[in-house]
Amino acid sequence: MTEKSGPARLTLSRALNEGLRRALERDPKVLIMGEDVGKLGGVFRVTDGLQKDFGDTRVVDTPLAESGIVGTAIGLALRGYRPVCEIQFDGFVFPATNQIVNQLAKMRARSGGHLKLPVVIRIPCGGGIGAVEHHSESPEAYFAHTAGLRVVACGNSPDAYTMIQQAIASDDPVIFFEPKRRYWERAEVDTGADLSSALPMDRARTVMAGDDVTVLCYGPMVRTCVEAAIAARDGAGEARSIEVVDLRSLSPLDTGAIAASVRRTGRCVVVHEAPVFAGLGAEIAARVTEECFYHLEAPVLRVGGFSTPYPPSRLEEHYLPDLDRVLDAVDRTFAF
Amino acid sequence: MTEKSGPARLTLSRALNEGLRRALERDPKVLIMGEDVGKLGGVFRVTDGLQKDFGDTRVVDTPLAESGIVGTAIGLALRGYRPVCEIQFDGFVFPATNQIVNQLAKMRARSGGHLKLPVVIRIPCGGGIGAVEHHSESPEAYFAHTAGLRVVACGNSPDAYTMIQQAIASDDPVIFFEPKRRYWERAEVDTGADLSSALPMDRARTVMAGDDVTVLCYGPMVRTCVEAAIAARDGAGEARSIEVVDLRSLSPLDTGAIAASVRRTGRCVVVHEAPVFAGLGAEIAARVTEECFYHLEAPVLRVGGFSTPYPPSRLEEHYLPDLDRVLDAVDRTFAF
Amino acid sequence: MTVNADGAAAAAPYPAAPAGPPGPGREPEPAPELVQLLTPEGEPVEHPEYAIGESADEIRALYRDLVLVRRIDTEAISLQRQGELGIWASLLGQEAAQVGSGRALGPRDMAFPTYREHGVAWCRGLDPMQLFRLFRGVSNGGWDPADHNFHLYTIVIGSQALHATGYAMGIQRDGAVGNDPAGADGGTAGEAVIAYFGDGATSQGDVNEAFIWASVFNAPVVFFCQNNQWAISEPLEKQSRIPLYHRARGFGFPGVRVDGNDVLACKAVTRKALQAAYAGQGPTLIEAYTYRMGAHTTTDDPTRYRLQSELEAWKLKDPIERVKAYLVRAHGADAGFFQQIDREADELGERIRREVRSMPDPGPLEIFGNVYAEPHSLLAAERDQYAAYLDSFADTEQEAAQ
Amino acid sequence: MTVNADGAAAAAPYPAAPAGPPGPGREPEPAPELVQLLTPEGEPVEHPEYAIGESADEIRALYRDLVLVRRIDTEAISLQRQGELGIWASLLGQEAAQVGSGRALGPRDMAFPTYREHGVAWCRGLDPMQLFRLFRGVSNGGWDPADHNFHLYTIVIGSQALHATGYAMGIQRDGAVGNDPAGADGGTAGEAVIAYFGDGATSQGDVNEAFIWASVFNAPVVFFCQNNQWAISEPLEKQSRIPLYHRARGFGFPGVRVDGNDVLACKAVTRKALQAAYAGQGPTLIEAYTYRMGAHTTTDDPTRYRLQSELEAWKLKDPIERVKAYLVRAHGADAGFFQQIDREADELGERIRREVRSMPDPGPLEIFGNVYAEPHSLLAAERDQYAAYLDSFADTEQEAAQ
Ligand SMILES: Cc1ncc(C[n+]2csc(CCOP(=O)(O)OP(=O)(O)O)c2C)c(N)n1
Ligand SMILES: Cc1ncc(C[n+]2csc(CCOP(=O)(O)OP(=O)(O)O)c2C)c(N)n1
Ligand SMILES: [Mg+2]
Ligand SMILES: [Mg+2]
Repeated sequence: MTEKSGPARLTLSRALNEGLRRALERDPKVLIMGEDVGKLGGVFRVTDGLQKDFGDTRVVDTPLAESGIVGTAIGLALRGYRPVCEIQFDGFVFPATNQIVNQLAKMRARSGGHLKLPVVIRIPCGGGIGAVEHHSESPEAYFAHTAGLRVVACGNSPDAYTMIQQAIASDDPVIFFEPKRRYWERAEVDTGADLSSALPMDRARTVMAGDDVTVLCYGPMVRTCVEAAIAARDGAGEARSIEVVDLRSLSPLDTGAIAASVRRTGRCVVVHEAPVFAGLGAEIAARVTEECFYHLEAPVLRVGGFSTPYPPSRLEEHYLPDLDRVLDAVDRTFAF
Repeated sequence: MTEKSGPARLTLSRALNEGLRRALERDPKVLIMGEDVGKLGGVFRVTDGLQKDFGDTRVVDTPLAESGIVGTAIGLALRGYRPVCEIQFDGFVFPATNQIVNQLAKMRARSGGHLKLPVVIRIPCGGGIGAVEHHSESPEAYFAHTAGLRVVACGNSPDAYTMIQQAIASDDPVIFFEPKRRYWERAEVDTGADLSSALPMDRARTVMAGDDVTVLCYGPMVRTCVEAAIAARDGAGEARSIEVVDLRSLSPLDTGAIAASVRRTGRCVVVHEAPVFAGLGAEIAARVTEECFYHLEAPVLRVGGFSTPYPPSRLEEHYLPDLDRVLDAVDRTFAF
Repeated sequence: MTVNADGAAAAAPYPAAPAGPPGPGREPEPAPELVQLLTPEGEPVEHPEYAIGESADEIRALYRDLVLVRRIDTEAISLQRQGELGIWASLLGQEAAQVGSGRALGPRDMAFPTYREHGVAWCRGLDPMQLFRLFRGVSNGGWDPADHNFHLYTIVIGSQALHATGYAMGIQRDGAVGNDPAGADGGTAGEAVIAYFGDGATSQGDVNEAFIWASVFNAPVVFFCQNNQWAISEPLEKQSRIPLYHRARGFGFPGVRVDGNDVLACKAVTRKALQAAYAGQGPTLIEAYTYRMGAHTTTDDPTRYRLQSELEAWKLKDPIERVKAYLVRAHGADAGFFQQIDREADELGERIRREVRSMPDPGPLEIFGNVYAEPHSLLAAERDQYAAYLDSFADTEQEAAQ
Repeated sequence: MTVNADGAAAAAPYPAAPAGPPGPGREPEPAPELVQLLTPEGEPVEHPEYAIGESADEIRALYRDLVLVRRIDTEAISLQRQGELGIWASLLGQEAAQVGSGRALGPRDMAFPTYREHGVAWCRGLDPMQLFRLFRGVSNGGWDPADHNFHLYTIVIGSQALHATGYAMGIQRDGAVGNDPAGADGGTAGEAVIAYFGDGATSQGDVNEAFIWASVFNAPVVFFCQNNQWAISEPLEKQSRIPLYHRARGFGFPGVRVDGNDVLACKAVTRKALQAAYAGQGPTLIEAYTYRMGAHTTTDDPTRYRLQSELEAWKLKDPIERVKAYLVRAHGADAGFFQQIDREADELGERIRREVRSMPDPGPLEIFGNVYAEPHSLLAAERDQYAAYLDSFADTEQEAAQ
């Protein structure tokens, strides 16, 4: 048991750590497993101190093999455990694809509903930290396209704290994306608040209200888009009122909330770091267009990565959507 | 050398076989590798007789491991070979995801252009043959979202014959989808025709001209959509003139051809077997909407699989888009 | 593959590495050893570590299992030919490996099959109808693994080896290992897992990762590899140049090769490996050396890749015949006993044919069932849309009918 | 991990399996054998199979390599601290394993490194600047592997083992194996591949699949595992409960453990394995038993997970000191020689600092370069759009300037 609970300004990494701690305390079946999650506390320190407090049968340093991590987590789940797997970096989830896509996602359906697979796969994602290749990927679209999974992304400390607990409490497999370049950003988290009163994990949240255009984003791009909205409001040029919606749930999408906003504003921009081509933004754009066809003043525009591998870090500022590229897209929706 | 060349009515499987044979004849660096591709000729007989004629160092039965198949193919390509890998069924490509997404797709860029990776990965895809689980998947969106790959799908025998040769001749890695339920369908193939005069692999083809609505499709759905178009033209209800475009190239898309058709018809339906959610249809819909916003009379509608695992075969007729579901979507684009 | 006339498969020269002469530092492979308790002729064999421990009744029961699971297989093949099943993966020739290992399991042990373990399913008490639902295309599984401690079939080769290992790690966390096999309960208080896979599967990364996990965590799991000599059209040499049970040496746990056509040896070897697992001694790899006497599945054509003579040689090692001979000779089983089993098989066959033929198709909206444990907005919307779409036809038909 | 004071790592008690007493049929592991030709004190060691074959000049050259690659490493660490590099993976402690194996390679042999093989890169003739481009974030690689037969760095653990094996299969197809090492050319007419990976990597499915492929096809590949005892924070026991070189036994090819801090032993063992490969005898696994004396990378903090005393014990086995001692004692190397090498190292360090600091950033449109070998409509469009977008700022800036 941690002593203190109540409001505190926590980094996103720390908020996850506290959320994991609560989950470990609450349910002895919760396990944490992955590479370097024990003494090291993970390369981002998200699991810092947990092995010390909960022991090495509950916080498990595994052999170096992602398929093994997810595959054995499935087995543990079948035995009644609730494993939370850490994939060290986004690019290293791919060796586990078969276990995630063919096994984890489909096993409940295969069993005709007899089995449940409460496995959480935590993936630090996205760029912006000056890392080498394979450490800055945004693979959410692969999993969003995979039926049987839930896919969520937290964008700030309070969501990190509650959503990781909600993900662990869910009886469905959850791919949980953590915006790695936001790990060190602080925000107020009320660790005393009742989890049951929190916004459900599959609901979007309007983080900034506005009237002229809806900007949809998630994970690391939430802050970028809020900054863009502030600049658009307060900046030198023509003032625009941007509504920023943090999707939080990538599969399923909170279509109701999205459509309600776009119907009101008549314009929509989707922002993510992953390549635009066949990215999640495509789904959002297609769906928004279907649902809001007569309300749209312009096509839904997408801002995201290029159809190239993630570039070396000295070029990543060009690859990653930033305030300017978001505002450029916003401007273009007005030019239609 | 095969003796006969010239026009013949070939099954799609046979057309691929002839195309592979030409490629093996033309370039001693071309290799075929996979599970059961040798004496058995593959479970769909696509490589039938090739090991007998070209020997077991060029047509290689591999150990049972897809990551190994693609990983060693990359090594062979680095040594100057042009491997053509067979993945026995769509669902079995997932163990190879890391080698495809992290290695094959990125290696040329990683090398700054010094390396080329002329590897073809053949994947029989889609449902409709009454198979058990994992044998009816349509994983194209995963690869289309992966920069560095080319993704194509053939829909009929003549395309199968030329496109497999074009894919092998390409210096880029190509994911080559084969519509398994069309393997036994016959069409005229001119095996004497000059490859260089064939339509390039990255170009779409209008397979049926029409004025009222554009239906975009690929692989196994081409025939379904043509049948729908014929029914719409000749059927009992209101006659509709449907233009059916076989995309052939899924990444990159032949955006020019697509947009030209939609601008003319003002309506568009995309059809594929894969789940609609975050499927390739989303990209197409988003892009078409961006490019043709003022021409669209209705949102681009998508027909495809549900957000469920592929169902057991006794239900697949409900899961797979058929003539009625295509026409239903066409009707809905007119109801807007 | 050469097979000696006396059926001693283990003594058959093992295919050498494709290379030339052994180089410096190449260790010669020791002659493979094969645990056998009954010869193909039904003669009991002495073995230093294993012995036939079964009573006459127990052996009769095993014989019954062998005959009945073969009958399930035969019926399935003909039902597939009649179009009642979409496909079938025959276990013909592998009955002893499956019944021997299946009957070695304790009630609390958990089995993770591939797609061919109909004999294990039988031993665990799963109604064969459940299997037919899968192969007919009515379900992708659908039984509750907890009902008989028999997991769902896994079709993607090798994936279940990791599930089994993870499950075994759960057993460890539940404190259900480490019971003393020399103690009062004979080690039966422990729990263990058995993971089935084929010779081809040993090439998958997942199976090797399972070996690593099981070894590092010392998990109570028995890896039971049915080496039926073929992975569809590929002979064993395409997967390994040494005997498969040697693989375990590379991972630091014991490997043993057993005559997979000898139900008593399979049972004894599995039992011992399970007891080691119960007692906290970790994993064992068992290679059951057997033969796939039929096609890979009903869609396969083995004449394209293997010689009839190979099959003929293996027929002499039939897993059922040797038990029959032994029962007659050692336990005086008479024609009446065998007739009774055959009658039971006929009854089973009759029930299978009847029930498979009358098996209803699932309703279309079942596609949307059981994907998620908790409400899912997108799926609910898709379901409603599709239901409305189906209803629109009903309307049309009604209209047409009116 | 216990390390004896005499530095005989091989004699250190190997961590036992996490389980209790060995069960029935558990084979006890043989005492690990370690090939060593120079003790940590620089005394030559007799070995039945391997001998020091190098001339004094050759050993001086190896000494020079060791010192210079360590200097590259030291400079890189401080450049990273100064913000000139994004990250660096130090090879400190692993110089002998890398230089020994790297210098054993023939010019036509192909090396597939991980991300830590700066010493091998040096031996192959790659300009260290190429590595710095990667770790600075200017490139994800960018050199032409054909220039020095040194493939690009691979960051995803284990993936390159399969590439190496495939490349070796290509060598077979080119007819470049099977040359007689006892022949006139001493086997040098052959070609082979060396695949580098770490102890942690042995747990990846891909590495095990590479073992299978190499074994089944008898491919000319040497698997060179630098067991530096740690995979980031995880000690070897998290990957294996038996010595890693035993892994090869499970796949049917030889495994050998060498003192990874002994450059002469590493060279001799690698040379022999290469020659076996040239001669068509297939793969070998070499486990170079060594120690990562630094942090995993510059972002790592090893004090969180390992004891200083362990590092101190390994310092006594420094790969450079023993060669120095041997050169002095056996070959009369004098202060002048060592000073000259140090001067060379200083010059190298100076050049590195200068060139790294002045390394220009790539232009933004390079993002779009070299993704595809053939024209790609989407990429061309994205490139043009982004170029126009960048131009729009130029316009704005110009306007503002006007
Ligand atoms: C990952 C994967 N790749 C390919 C297949 C196709 N396939 C089904 S069975 C089989 C051969 C399996 O051989 P083995 O493991 O020896 O088992 P057996 O069928 O002989 O019982 C193959 C290649 C598959 N099911 N899964
Ligand atoms: C597939 C994959 N998973 C995880 C990582 C993150 N990672 C980088 S290095 C490393 C440890 C590697 O250990 P080892 O193989 O012993 O090599 P060493 O770093 O000690 O040289 C890990 C886990 C990775 N690069 N690739
Ligand atoms: Mg088999
Ligand atoms: Mg290491």
